[in-house]
Amino acid sequence: MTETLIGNFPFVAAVVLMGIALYILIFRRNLLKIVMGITILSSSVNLFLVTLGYRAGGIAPIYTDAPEGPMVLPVVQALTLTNIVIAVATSALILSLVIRIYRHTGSLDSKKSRRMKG
Amino acid sequence: MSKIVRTVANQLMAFVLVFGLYVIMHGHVTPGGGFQGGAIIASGVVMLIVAFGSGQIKKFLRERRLSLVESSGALLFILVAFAGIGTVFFYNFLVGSRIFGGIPPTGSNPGDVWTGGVIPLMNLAVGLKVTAGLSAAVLALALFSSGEEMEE
Amino acid sequence: MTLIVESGYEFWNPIIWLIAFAVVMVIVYFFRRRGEEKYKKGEEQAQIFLCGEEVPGAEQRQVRGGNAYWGFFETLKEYYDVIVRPHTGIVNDYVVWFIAVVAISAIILFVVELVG
Amino acid sequence: MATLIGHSSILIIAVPLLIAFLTPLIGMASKKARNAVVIVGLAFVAFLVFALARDVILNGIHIYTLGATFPGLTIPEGTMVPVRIILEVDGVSVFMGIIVAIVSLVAVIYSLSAMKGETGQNRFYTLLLLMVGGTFGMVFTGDLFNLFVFLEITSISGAALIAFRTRFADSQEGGFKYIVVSAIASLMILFAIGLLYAQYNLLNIGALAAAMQYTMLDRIALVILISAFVMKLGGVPMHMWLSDTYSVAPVSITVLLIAASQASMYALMRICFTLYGVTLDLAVVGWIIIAIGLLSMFIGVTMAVRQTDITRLIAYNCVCEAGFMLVGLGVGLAVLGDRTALGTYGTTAISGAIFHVINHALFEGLLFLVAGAIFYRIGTRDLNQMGGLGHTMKFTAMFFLLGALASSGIPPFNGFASKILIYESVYQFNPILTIIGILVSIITLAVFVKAFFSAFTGALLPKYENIKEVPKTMIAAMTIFAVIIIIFGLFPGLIVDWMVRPATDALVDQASYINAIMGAIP
Repeated sequence: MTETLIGNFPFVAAVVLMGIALYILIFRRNLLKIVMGITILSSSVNLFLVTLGYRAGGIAPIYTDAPEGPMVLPVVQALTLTNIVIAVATSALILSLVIRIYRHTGSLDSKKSRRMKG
Repeated sequence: MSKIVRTVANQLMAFVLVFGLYVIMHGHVTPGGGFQGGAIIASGVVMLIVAFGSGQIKKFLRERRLSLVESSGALLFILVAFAGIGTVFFYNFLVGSRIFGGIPPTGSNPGDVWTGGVIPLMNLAVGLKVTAGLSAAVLALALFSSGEEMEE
Repeated sequence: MTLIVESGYEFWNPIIWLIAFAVVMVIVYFFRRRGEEKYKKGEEQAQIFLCGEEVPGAEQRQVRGGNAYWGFFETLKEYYDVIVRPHTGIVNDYVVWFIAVVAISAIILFVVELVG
Repeated sequence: MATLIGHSSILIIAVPLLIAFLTPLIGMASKKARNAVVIVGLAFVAFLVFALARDVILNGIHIYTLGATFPGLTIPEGTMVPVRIILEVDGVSVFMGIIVAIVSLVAVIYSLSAMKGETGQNRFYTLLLLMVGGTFGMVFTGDLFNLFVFLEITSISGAALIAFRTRFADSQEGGFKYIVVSAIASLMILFAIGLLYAQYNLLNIGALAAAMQYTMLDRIALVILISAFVMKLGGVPMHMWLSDTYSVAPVSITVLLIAASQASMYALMRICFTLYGVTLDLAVVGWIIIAIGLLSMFIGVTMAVRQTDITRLIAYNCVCEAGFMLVGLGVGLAVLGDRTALGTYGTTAISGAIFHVINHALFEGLLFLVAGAIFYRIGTRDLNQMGGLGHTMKFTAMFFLLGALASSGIPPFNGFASKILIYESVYQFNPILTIIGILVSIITLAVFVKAFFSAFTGALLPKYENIKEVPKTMIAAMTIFAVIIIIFGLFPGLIVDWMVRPATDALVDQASYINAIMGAIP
């Protein structure tokens, strides 16, 4: 039991992070905290992806100082990097929008920034 | 910030730039690449903003220049991709040629930069774009929070 | 030329529909021509008549969009009370709905798997 | 010409991106040159899309492997599975491509005068072209991760465009809601892609479909993927962001957002029909989609009736129309395993849904452009403030009427042609669905009667006496949509035979999609 838990610890961590992120996104009304929630969600997905890429006994695909042996195809690492780049763009955009909303409404509460409803 | 901080930030910026460029140009042989190197340089810009204040930095990091660099980085990337269209889009046409055309050696070696074909060029393009883009974003956010606007 | 949409049940051809429409319009025109021809433009018979009262201006006369279908909304008041309440406009609630749909459809899928 | 068509699938994605990064450089020199380059570039892309469509319908699936030594090399020597990014264009993809091509061209023509007074137009066109390239990428790619990347490109540029007019507070709020919802949807999609990669070590849709086992993890991935894409296309109960964002974006962007939503609809079709295919619990998943569709139809249209904001009213109508497509697709999916039912009414339901996708983009696009024209002239979207605009804005009123009639499914316009396909096929599956559909169509007409009545009819209000017709380029943009609506309405048979049937056959035919990637491997 403990061994499987330790072996699967990164997956557990990813799920816990996702839970935290969804908790924030549901219950926190502060717009900045929503941005944090999205960033944490993104990190949890990144952690999940990187964990998938672990191959026991594989060698990192870097030719410099590489020992002999089978190299790992770095697909998930590429996916993770792409997702990090996208997450940076997303959070920069959301932050600028939050600042503009703050300028217009003078509040960071998502309950207050609902001109449109119904 | 105090004079000490400003002086140190000034001196450190040179090292940040060198390290960022190193990460960009060695992206195909060591961990790193265009985005990572660009982010390092942009973090140097953040350091300058913290030390000198966004109003001071705005004077020499003009938005027009930044967007010019950003566009040309993206343009370089996509043009390199287009250059392979004689065979297939994104085709690595530089492999085996004089420029970046070496075959990477296996085994224990210090790393050969002169390999990778178009990948170093693309790293350079991405590095330019990310440097300019992230600096502009950070600068815009800093200006926003101090109540100024970036000029259009 | 296949101008017909087959639905496997019936068919739909707008050309036939247009021909039928044109025939109906001809008949309508025929009836219309038999009517009175006294109407003249620009005279007082083209004006609005409100029991001799003074006609209000355009601003007051216009029926606004918000007032349309008053009876419809009055009849369906209970339905609309229920249906408008979830449209809160708060971004957190949108996330709740997404997670709810994921959860409900996952439960349906697994229940069907266990039963079937 | 043959080489051009051979490379056309990547050119359609890459040329908008290339122009996107050229526009800031050209725009610094001359505004007119920039506008000309954007329009010529998109016209060239539209030409390529039509050439590719002809080629795909005549010669079958078009494969393009990025970075390989020749485009058809999907599986390089020494590997058993496709490793590179592969674009796979079949009948459905190219059908969606045609929609994006038409819509993007119209959006740019409309923007020329609609966005004239705004600052930062260089950035506007860059973002617009990025969004067009992203949408093209979403419909052409054959790779799940690539789909995610293009989805994100579309979402980020879309959110920036929604919030483009920074002086409006509600635009900022709409952009915020859009990017939050999109970011969550696409991160969950990436999580689902990770679940699939964990089991099969594959990302290519065709290769994954060949290996699909439908295990427990696959079910979780399926649920997440369906929910996320339904959220992106605005199905009830995840539709609230749609009315908030469509109503506040510049209308030329709203039209593109419709195209992006339809690209999500395409992704949903791909996931259900091609990626999972017959391994699904067809009836259950089909009924889940039908249920979402029914809710979307009913709640969408009843919410639309009570709106007093004209763009919001049309946005809720979009939700309702998306419901029609979901019902058609759900019925087609529910009978996918049953050859006889699929032959008698299943394919017709799918055809109706696919035909409705393009009709939806056309008439909702036209309605939004009209709403934008009204806003351009009188500066408000509130129906309570309007009245008698038909006296001065005659063309606009005509276009609104045309779009409204087409949307309500009044013959002889195009909405009727696709709705009758859905009604009659769905009737044989379950008559109640058709009855609800016709009821919803009637309420849709009521919605537009209200909007038309309060905006265009009545006496001319004194405050709008000096309102003129909108500029010629905006009229031209609306005319393009109107002409296509009339053509589609008058000759639905030709459109169904030439475009919709090939798309339906390609969607149902999972085996040839897999074979195009995997070669002759059984």
